[in-house]
Amino acid sequence: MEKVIGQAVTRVEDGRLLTGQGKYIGDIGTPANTAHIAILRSTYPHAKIISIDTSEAMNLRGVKGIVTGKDILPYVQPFSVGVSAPVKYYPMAIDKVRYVGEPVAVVVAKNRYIAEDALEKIKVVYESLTPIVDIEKSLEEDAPLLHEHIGFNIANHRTFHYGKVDEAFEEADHIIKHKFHFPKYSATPVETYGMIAQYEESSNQYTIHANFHGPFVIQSVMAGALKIPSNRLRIIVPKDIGGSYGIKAGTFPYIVLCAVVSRIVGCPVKWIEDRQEHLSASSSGTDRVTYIEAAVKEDGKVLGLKMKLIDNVGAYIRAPEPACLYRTHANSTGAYDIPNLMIDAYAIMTNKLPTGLIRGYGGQELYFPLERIMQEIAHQLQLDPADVLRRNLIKKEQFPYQTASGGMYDSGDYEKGFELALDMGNYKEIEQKREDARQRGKLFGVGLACIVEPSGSNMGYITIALTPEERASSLPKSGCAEAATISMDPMGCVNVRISTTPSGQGHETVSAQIVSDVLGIPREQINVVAELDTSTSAWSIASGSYSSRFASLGSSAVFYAAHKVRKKLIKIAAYHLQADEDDLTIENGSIVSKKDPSIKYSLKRAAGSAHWNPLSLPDGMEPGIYETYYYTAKVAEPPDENDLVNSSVTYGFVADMVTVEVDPDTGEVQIIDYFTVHDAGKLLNPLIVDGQIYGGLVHGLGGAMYEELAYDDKGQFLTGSFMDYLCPTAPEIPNITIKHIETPSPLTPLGAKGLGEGNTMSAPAVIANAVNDALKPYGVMIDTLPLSPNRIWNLLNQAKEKKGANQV
Amino acid sequence: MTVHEVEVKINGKTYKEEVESRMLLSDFLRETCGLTGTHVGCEHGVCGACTVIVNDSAVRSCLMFAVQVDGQEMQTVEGLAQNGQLNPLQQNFVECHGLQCGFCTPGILMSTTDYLKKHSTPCKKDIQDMLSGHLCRCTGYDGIVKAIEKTVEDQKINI
Amino acid sequence: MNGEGSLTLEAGLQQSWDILLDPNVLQKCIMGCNKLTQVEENKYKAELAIGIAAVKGKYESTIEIADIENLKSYKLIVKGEGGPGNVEATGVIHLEHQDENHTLLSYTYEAEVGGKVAMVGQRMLSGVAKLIIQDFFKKFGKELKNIEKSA
Amino acid sequence: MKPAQFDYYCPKTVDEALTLLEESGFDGKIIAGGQSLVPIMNMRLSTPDCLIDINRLQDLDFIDYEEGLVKIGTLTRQNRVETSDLIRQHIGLLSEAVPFIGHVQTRNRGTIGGSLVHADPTAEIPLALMTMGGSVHIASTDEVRTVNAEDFFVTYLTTDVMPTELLTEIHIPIWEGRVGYSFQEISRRHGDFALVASACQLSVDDQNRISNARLVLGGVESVPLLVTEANELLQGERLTDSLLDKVASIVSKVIEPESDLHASADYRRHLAQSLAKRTLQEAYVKAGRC
Repeated sequence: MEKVIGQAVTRVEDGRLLTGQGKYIGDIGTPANTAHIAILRSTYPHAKIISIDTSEAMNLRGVKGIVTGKDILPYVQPFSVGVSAPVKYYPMAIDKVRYVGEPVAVVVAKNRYIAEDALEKIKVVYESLTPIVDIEKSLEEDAPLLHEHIGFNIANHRTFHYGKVDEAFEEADHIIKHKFHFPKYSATPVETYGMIAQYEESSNQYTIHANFHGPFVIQSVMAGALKIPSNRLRIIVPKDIGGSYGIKAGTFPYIVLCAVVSRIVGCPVKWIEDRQEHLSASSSGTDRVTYIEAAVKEDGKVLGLKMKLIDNVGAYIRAPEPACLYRTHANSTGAYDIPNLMIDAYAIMTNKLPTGLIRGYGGQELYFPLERIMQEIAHQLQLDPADVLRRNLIKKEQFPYQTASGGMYDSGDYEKGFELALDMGNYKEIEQKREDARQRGKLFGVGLACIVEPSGSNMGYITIALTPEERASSLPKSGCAEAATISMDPMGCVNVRISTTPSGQGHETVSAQIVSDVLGIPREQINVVAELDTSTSAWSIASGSYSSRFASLGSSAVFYAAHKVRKKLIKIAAYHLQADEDDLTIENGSIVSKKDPSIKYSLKRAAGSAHWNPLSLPDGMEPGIYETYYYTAKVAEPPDENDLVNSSVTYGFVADMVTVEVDPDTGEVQIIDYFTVHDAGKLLNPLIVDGQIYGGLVHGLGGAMYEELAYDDKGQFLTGSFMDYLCPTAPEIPNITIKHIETPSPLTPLGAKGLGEGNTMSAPAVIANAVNDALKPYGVMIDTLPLSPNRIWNLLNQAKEKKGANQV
Repeated sequence: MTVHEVEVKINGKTYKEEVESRMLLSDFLRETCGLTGTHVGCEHGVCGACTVIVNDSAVRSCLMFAVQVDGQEMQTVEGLAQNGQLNPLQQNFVECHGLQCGFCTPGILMSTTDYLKKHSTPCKKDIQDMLSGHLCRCTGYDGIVKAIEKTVEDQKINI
Repeated sequence: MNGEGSLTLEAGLQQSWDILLDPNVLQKCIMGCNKLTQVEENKYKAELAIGIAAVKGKYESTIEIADIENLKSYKLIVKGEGGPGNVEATGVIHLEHQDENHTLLSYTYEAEVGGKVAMVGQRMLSGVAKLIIQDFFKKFGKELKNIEKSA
Repeated sequence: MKPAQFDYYCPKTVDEALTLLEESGFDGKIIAGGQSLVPIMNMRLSTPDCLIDINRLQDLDFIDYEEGLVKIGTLTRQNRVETSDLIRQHIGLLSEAVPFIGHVQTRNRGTIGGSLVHADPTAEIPLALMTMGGSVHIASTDEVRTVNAEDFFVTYLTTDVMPTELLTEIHIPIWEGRVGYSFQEISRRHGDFALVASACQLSVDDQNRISNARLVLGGVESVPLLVTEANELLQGERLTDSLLDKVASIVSKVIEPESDLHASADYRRHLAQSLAKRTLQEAYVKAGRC
């Protein structure tokens, strides 16, 4: 049978999804008597709650109950979070609201329409307080405080010194520095959050169906908040999730909220978040201010970097934050050989929506300043940006490469990837294109970026938020465990159970490919079950769908679980055939002798004996065929006492070249071509791989050009609909050309690395570089996003005015 | 509260139901008729996930009230495959990887079905323009455009 | 959002001043003000239906007149809570004698709108706010003229 | 996001609709395509007590040609307007404007009358009507009155149509002679509300002198803005660069744009000038080719 790993096979998920038979959270059945929830939300960014009057609302026909913050207090405690600042985060405001959209009361009613009728009848009296939304102003001494008992707005602060930073800066010919701001944006899956929550008093158990996709370490955070033993919180994830891109990891406060409401009102409840709620009050990416300084030699070689990172985690720091600061910690120096590094990292709180996972998490915030400063080095030293990147890229022979901050880059050939990107974009001919555009009255620009794409997070990285001393006093955290279970029934049919809670990445398909190859049976005979049930599935704290961990970790768990099954089947056959196990292999549904193919034993028979005739099994072998494998990568160690941490398992590489044209009259940017080269190790399914890349790239393009969760300076939220929160649509997509190189990872059994987030990380930087290059004649500096025509026009206008003033 | 009787033919089957004036067509399809293939993504007409065909016209079911389809004919995603066989458009979505999470897909299929009926040879730009009424956050639209282009090509060959 | 404006009232200073502080006139001039009841000196409760065309929200509001400098200026503070969100607007109104029958009224305002209206209506918000405020003074000018006529 | 309660009526004739409107007074609201109304109802920014659905009034769905005039029924769907040969041939500016409205799927349902009565300050159909010098018929139980575009738009989302009235038809004059037009807008993405839109229609004599010009801007005021001063200036002139610059400076003087998240007042002012020039130029070139 032909091997299917690495083939562009079509997906097993598609049939149901194309015929309306997907089973998303909104489609699954509800228990009898399920009521519907609507949530009253704060219209103030910062205010005291003086009173809440629900009497009129309670009188509406069909309303079953109304729950306020004070009502939930007996049943919950604040969510735990991995920083030492004692932030009290509850799933609903108790006595104070801290962002527009924060839950203030929950109505439970016969249906959503009536529940919303009741919302209008609830009267809340607020006393408004001064809001703070600006990242840097939140650090000022007289800044309004979100959490008065803490005394400041800083949730986390750590400083790291790696190598000899001071020496590097003394040695440098130039110090090139700038301040950058990466905006708050989101991922807006087309399916919003949704859940069904039911409390059973007799067993003190909460059962939740929700489109939450991990990390399942949050399950214990939720159980802790609910003040119950963790096995009394059963979370069931439906097999289909309508996209997430990280954002749905943020469902967890609502899971706790709905759970408690079900308990208080005494019936199962269902809540499907609406789009306004999603935009204003779900979760979002983290906005960041970065001060970056590069110590540079005359030839563009970077000797050292200093970065001050200030992350805005919104009104409450909540798990997994401050992870945005640290997810990319090991790859802080990107694709470059920079041994000296200083990082001053802050997570601060302001009156905005709390943040969390999002595709690229931390990567776009890191690479925007890093890749912008690399271009700026070239501009200031009057070097070709491509040469500056070449001079700094890690060389092939340096792998495995240890980064300044403790990362262990497993494999790569960055120069080859970068040169391929330059060839694809015909970089040498770029000046001609610039001239052609000039003839048409347009400004042409080219942008370059090289980034490292980390995947498979080491669960220990988040503890870098604590000092080595603080870490020493608690259980060390490491690893990236993922589990898979494979069973074979008496007829030889296979069920595969995964705990990677996919939201469109085709895990069912790829799992079937892997199992098909290992067990030598057609993938059509393999049934993959993607539903996760924390009471019955094999899972770990790291389980779930995030940090592109399926290709590196999920697939490895499936691979090894399949090998356990394979081994057992061969053992059974060897016993019956009186053959040597090593001589046997599996081919086309049979266990066959390699030496003499006439000696064989059918798979079905082997499986049959495990179920029907356990007494015929070799001595000591358990009956049945049901194997679980827990996989973790050995390289995911806890941070050491010097704060060195390998924050991810595998590290892929992306090289981008982008060309743009800017209309100098209107400031409109048109992306002409986007060339991208990926090295994600061995590709498991090229069809799915390219799909992931396109999607991630367009999300990155959205961040570069359109998407922003905007607040005014008083903390009012301004982008509460898809009329103002602008996601890219089909006409906004430029020509995209993808190419791959494959340097297999030595760490994973299949040689695969994660992917799908790379261009989400790189696109904001490379597009900004291209636009900045186009505007170079005007001497402007792009240091924030998105690149709206108004922003570009302002920059051009200011430059023209400055020029005019100089001439005068 | 006013309640109205609605009789509507969906995918060839007649549904007779009572609805409140304000019930959105999208909720009617999902909750009352059990046709959960039609998805709801924004309820203000931008994302396109809820697009269905009403009287030979692809429209947003979140921007219509159920009471308005009384006496009309509709198609939803459940009506595309016949006898368990994907139709050519659906098949091309499989082959071109035109879907990932699949949540936006039913709306896109319905828009495209209506559009290709009225425009037999659209170019890539036409297809992109038609798709601008749909948000997909997974695919970057590449597989979707390819699937539709392939369907157009296949149709040309068949003619 | 903030802005400013001015207009000439066709009445003397004293009369303009008196009428500006007359709650009946206030009620007539504030867009969508159905009911105005005094709760204490210079403080009123009002039901406002603010908005434009079909886009209207009902707000339970307080209207307060503060910082009164007789015949010169005062501050009008409107705070409302309703289904679509909350509104807080502060206007400072100055009167200046021109001649016996003419008074110059100038104003500055700051308005904050929160909740749904701000979340989805930012595109038209500042324009509509300006319109509502201009409408107030236009009506006020008209009201003054009517009183003048009937006097 | 679910709408508040309302009563629903579905009249079968125009008379029945008008009677219902009169009976419901200020509480009634007409729903045509609903592509602007239903979103704001779902958000509960609009909570009418009573909806009168005119979608069954097939008499109001037509495109007719009459001497010097194209008449369009209020219920005519935007996609029908977009694809109508009659409209393309006689009042092509409208054909050029409609594809900018939303998306195919919303134009399938949205109506020409609905767009006019909703009167979004950036909307395309109001801009086109104003540019071509059209008028509308407004009916009540008492009378049918005709209102010119110049008098129709009152302010944001507000027109001359009273709560008890119904807009029934749109009349657009067919310009004689060598006519050119242009419709352009700048928006963040395909189908978004325009930051600024500009439409221009003009005719030239056989010496290429402008005999009649109407330049209208959207998104810079509460209603579509007819730049009368510019139109007067253009009268009898050949279009030159210096004339274009004069028009631009008139535009800058007469508009008072607002700022929002996507565009500042200054940027809008700049775009208005640029687009005014661009549309004027394109319309002039087109007219010259006739």
